[in-house]
Amino acid sequence: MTTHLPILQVIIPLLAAPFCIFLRIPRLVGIFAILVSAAAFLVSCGLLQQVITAGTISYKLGGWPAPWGIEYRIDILNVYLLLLVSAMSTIVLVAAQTSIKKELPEDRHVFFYTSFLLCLTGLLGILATADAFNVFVFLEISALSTYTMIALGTDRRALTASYQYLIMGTIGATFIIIGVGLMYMMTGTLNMYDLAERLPEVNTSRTVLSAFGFFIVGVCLKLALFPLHLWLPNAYAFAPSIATAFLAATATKVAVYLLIRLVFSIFGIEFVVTVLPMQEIFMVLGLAGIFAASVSAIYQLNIKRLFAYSSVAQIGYMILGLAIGTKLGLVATLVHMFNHALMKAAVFLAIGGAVYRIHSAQLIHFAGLGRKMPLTMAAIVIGGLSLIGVPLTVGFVSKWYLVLALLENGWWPVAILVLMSSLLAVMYVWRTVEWIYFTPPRINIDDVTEAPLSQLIPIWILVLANIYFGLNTSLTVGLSKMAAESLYGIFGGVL
Amino acid sequence: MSDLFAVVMLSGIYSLISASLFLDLDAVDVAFTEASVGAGISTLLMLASLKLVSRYQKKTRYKPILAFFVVVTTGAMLIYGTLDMPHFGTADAPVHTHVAPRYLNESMGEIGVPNVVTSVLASYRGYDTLGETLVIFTAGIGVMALLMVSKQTKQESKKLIPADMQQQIILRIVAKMMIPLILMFALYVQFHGDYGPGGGFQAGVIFAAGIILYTMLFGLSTSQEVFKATTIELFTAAGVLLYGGVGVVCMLLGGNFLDYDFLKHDPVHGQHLGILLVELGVGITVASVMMIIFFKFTWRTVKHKYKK
Amino acid sequence: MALSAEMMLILTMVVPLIAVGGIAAAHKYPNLREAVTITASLILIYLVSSLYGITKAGGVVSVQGAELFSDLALSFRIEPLGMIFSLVAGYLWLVTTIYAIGYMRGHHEKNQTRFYCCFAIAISSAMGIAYADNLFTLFIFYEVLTLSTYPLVTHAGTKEAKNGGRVYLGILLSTSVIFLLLGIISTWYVTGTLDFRAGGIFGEEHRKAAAILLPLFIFGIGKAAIMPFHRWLPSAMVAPTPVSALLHAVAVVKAGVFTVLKVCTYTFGIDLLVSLPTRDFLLYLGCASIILASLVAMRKDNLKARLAYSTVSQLSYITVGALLATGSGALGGAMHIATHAFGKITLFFCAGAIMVASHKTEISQMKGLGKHMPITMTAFFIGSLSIIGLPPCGGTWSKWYLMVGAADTGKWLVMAVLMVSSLLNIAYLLPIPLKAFLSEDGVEKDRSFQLKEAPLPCLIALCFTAFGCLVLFFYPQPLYEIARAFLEASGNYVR
Amino acid sequence: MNILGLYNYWIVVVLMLIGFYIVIAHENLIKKLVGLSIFQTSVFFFYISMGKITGATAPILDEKYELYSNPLPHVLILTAIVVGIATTALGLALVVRIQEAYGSIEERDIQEQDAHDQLECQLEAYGPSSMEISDEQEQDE
Amino acid sequence: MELVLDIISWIFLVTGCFFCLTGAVGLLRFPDFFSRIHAASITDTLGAGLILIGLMFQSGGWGLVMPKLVLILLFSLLASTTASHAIAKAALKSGLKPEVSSADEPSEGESSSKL
Repeated sequence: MTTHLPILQVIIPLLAAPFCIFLRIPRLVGIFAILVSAAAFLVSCGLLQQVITAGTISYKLGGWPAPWGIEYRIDILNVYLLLLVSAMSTIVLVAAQTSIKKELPEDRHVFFYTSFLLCLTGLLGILATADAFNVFVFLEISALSTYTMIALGTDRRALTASYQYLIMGTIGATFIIIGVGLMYMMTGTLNMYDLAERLPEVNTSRTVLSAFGFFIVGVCLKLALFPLHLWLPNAYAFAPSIATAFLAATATKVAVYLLIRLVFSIFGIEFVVTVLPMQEIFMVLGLAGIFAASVSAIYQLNIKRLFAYSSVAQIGYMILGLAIGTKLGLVATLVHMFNHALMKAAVFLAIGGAVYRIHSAQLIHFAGLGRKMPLTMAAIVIGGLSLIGVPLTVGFVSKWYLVLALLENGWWPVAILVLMSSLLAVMYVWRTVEWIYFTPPRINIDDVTEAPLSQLIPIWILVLANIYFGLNTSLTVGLSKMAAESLYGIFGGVL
Repeated sequence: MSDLFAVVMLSGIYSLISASLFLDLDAVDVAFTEASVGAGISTLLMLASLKLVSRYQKKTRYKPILAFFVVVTTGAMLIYGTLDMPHFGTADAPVHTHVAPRYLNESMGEIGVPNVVTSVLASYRGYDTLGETLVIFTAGIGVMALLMVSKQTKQESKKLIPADMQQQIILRIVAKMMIPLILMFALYVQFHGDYGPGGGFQAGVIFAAGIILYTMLFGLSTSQEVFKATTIELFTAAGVLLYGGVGVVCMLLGGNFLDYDFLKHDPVHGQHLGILLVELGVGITVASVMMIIFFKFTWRTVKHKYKK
Repeated sequence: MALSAEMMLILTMVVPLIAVGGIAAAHKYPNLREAVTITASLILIYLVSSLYGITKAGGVVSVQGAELFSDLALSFRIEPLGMIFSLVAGYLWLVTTIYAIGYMRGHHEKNQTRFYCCFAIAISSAMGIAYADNLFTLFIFYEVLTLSTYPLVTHAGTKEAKNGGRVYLGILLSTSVIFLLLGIISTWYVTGTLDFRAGGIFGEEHRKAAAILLPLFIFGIGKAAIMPFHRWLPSAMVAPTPVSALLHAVAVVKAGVFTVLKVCTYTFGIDLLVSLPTRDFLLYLGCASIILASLVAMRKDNLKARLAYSTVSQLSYITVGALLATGSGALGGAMHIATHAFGKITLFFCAGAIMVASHKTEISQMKGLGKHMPITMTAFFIGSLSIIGLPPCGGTWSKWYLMVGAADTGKWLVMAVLMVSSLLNIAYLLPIPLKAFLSEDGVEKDRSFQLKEAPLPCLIALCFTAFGCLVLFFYPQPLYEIARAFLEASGNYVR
Repeated sequence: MNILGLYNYWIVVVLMLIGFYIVIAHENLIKKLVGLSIFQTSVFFFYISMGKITGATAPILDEKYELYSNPLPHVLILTAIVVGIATTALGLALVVRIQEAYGSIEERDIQEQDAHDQLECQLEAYGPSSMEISDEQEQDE
Repeated sequence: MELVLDIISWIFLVTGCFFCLTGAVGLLRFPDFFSRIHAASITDTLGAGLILIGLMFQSGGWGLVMPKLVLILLFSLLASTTASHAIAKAALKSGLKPEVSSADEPSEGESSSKL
């Protein structure tokens, strides 16, 4: 049974999603979804165990060997993210039981859970596969289910947000498929590792260059890197809080994984660094993203949009880590991916809890909630502190490694800019803290009580994880270091 | 081009012409799918949605400069990319030398299906097709979630008999003759996929087209007696489960996921059975999803009529 | 009790946190809540003094904490300078609590529970800073102190309080994140270790790096309020008086200068410091801030603002002492921490008492107040004497050694500055008590109700701290002993 | 370097640009979807023309022929067509819902109505009187 | 025998193409919607029919291809005629009147084709 773990990881949610349609009763579907996601989490733990003991696992789908059939190849990097995505989906699903009651009409709950499971399948599928075209198919599955989940939001602007995301997402996916086509044309194969062997001979040709260009633009569109991030704020702001929490924690991370896989496993860091000035481009775009998004986050009225812009800024940090191009830079990116998922899931779930009670995500309606919902608001504050990078929280760890990597690479002015950008984070987090604690209530919140227990537990699991992984970084940093070794091992990295 | 009706019809013609062009490029399966899906269903869905949306586009000034700039840069990148490409139709391009020869040479021995595209589609890269069925299922779920219609609108609309379709005598008689043939042709395409162009997708779409023709002519409520929306929803899920189930059965019998060799004692027979079942799963899903999408769009028009 | 020294050290930090729990639990019964705080402070005093007894007897107490990062750990060690700071913080916590009870009741402030909780957290983080054994642990508690004092500054919740809080947090966080964190990470990158070691961790080969890092550290420690980054101190005057007392005398400011002294002696090392080119520039910047702050203080009519600017100048005394890089300079600085604490806290208690009793805040209104508030005014007189550095109060010794230190290095400009600033101190401090006692007019006519002394708890606290100033002058031996032990520990010769 | 052999890719590029232009420039939501499908169809042409060998026949194994075109691009494109129709179907459902919610499917009208909602909640947040007291508040559209 | 079949199929194919051509020209030149729909349906029925018959001769022998072509012929005749009928009926219902010999009564000519 254990030999089938890689495919079980994706098949369990894949077959569970259509099965939800048979179950019909919303409550039953909800619990079924949690069980499925928990099973996926257990499988990824099993995979972690196997990969650590036996190294990279390869699974031939349909029994056909690699370049002909589709192959699943799981190494440290995949398992690290599989663990993250399945854990996040389990926690968010636990909070979903009560949260979507207030945000979705009763008859749409079954479809919401089905779309959620399909999105989970898509993300897990992208993470596990080693076939370039298979990535496109599962990318499309996760994208379509994301459009549905966003469009289920209560506000009418959710529809336009979902439509805009559909257009930009499809353009991104089509760019990716053009990239895959160009690579296929020059090498004749679709398997990532086969590509990695055959690309060096042809990588001087202009077709491979434009293939790399298209792939990068497609992935950056999915990643919401700075100039291509226009769809993210609206999509996260008007989607149901549960969808926002799940997407913020996982969707962009999977896109970053794709970028890492492309830059390090398929094209190799030498090609990326020498042929195109990718280091400078990523560094400039990352910094621009950080500053522009943080500044616009300060002026937001809707609290979800505020933290959505902060997500765009945090992605800028990850891209900056990649731009450094050294092993430590990659470790900084991987650590920040894990940490950012924790932070954002905690904050958005807490906001979901508040929206559950006051039915609005406007910042001014949060005034004075500090006294009425102490635990939920404390979660937002701690999440905010973690975003800033205050010691004892997870954010500090990723900021520490990022600055260390920057210094090691001699980019000390960039290090100063990164530290100054965390000041912008201070401004927009403290704006929320001022509204929540130090301003008298704008709407009557006398009868508002604490968020329901079924939401408080996941929120506080995430908050405690935020602090625990801030103190004991053996899991996150350990795994990231091993992943970085494995990625650099293949190509004897620049360092 | 302010009349959207013309835009939709032209896009239908565009798909038809591209289907014929695919045929010329030896891509028979793709031509069949493009004709049935591109020209058929997508034009149909656009016309159905046009019924709900204002038909004439307001003459608004659009912003050409930004668009022009972005398009030109992408075009430049593309043209730049095409310079080193292997020439059109050359036999020694890497694409034909690395992975493809094995499909052409060994597929007869390993899978025994003359149509290599079906063998690659269902067996070598069977997992891609499972993913693709899931994409169709996701789209179905999305449309179902977005265009929900409450129970009571369904009850009220039963009393509503579509007046305009009553006197279309000629159409109804011809349709009565045509629909059974369409459905039979769909089944033919479904099971003929191994030997000639055809397969799950095309069959599903043709089957759905037949049913949609019936619904359009004889009214939604009459066709609901035959194809109740709730059962069709179950069928969308059944197709994907069938496909996945075949894969799981292969796992239980000892092979990897979707490895049909283990289905029967003799691997080639196993492949045949596997491909047959898998194509059936795809056919069911595609047919039921297309039907459900059309039903949801028509429910919306009924809902509007009922509200007025 | 059979508590081992290590246990006591941990307890000093844990006891205030337990007190926080107790205060939060007892928020419905004010008396029980106050009792919890007082018992906690008594326990803390007992712990600190017993630790003092052990270290005086030559025992080395050190605790290796949790392994946070790859090889960075939370580790604590008691060394003499830390002992001074924790003694000051411990004793003054008790006194300030007593004073706060009187003040808060007299002024019937709202949400007092939050006040006491944040106060206790601040004290625990102060203990953490005192005993930190490496820059990393110190930075963590430094940030916790900033965050825990923010709610105290914006206690009133009015617009001014919020603006004050913004400036307070903005400057403190920005200096600590941009300069201090960058400095710490760069030291970690350059030297590979962050521990406080006698003679400093920067060897000769890191001279150039040390030269760059010195200004980073000095400007980074925003709490030491060097001139360009002193704005947060006057803007924090918006807070109630016990908080200003905490800020100025007990925790925040003391933490700042304590860190400056520790960094200069233990990270850079006195002998390396002498030869650093950037040291002179910082030295003259310190002198400039002494003079400028005193001049501004003279112009301020509001009593609390004047005291705030006087603190800015007094702090620069200690920074200058540290940067003089001679034995007696550091000795003077260490002693000045204690003497300035007692002196300044007395002045603030008097200011608070005047405010509670007579609702007067401007100095010009305080003519002839001495007749009605004799005890407060005499305590004010003693406090100002200690700040100025005249014989009957402790300030003389520390200023004396600072003067000797300046003489040792032969920098006559620094000596001149010390002289002139003492004169300026006289100019802006002495007139207040003299006017209060000697001039007649201005008090009876416009006061309708009968002027009375401040509430009893405030008076007790006042007298205790005033008495403390006198004790420090007549019996400075223990303070002198610890300061000398600090010099030996930090590996310099003592003249 | 006889570049004439590359004419098929240029047709693909022209089609791609047309589709891309429609998606970006036109304001009508349905037209955007049509542009998107044209953009995707051009990708299909790109893949299929990649797999064609002059003088070869369709990849259906038969004794009479030996030279066959490459079947792999055909499989990939079958998937891509289905993905395209799935996206179009979902897009059309969204367009129908947008028409019901906003009463129009022109991007310009939708943006005006959104800006109007944004202004409302801004007034509610800071109130007309206190508009100038709080720090400057430009729209972030 | 081969030659005879080829010649006959060629004759059919050429006439079929000729009809398609006339249909296309008719489609462009005719002033009114209903006459244009008539021209279009010519290409559908006659043109396609003749080409199909020509192909039958090409198919060679009574194998599998011949019945398929016959079926296609039947279906296309059935379907295309119904389609043009449906379009004409829909146009009539939506208020488009055919242009009746505008030569003698110029007055009521406004109803002519607008589409």
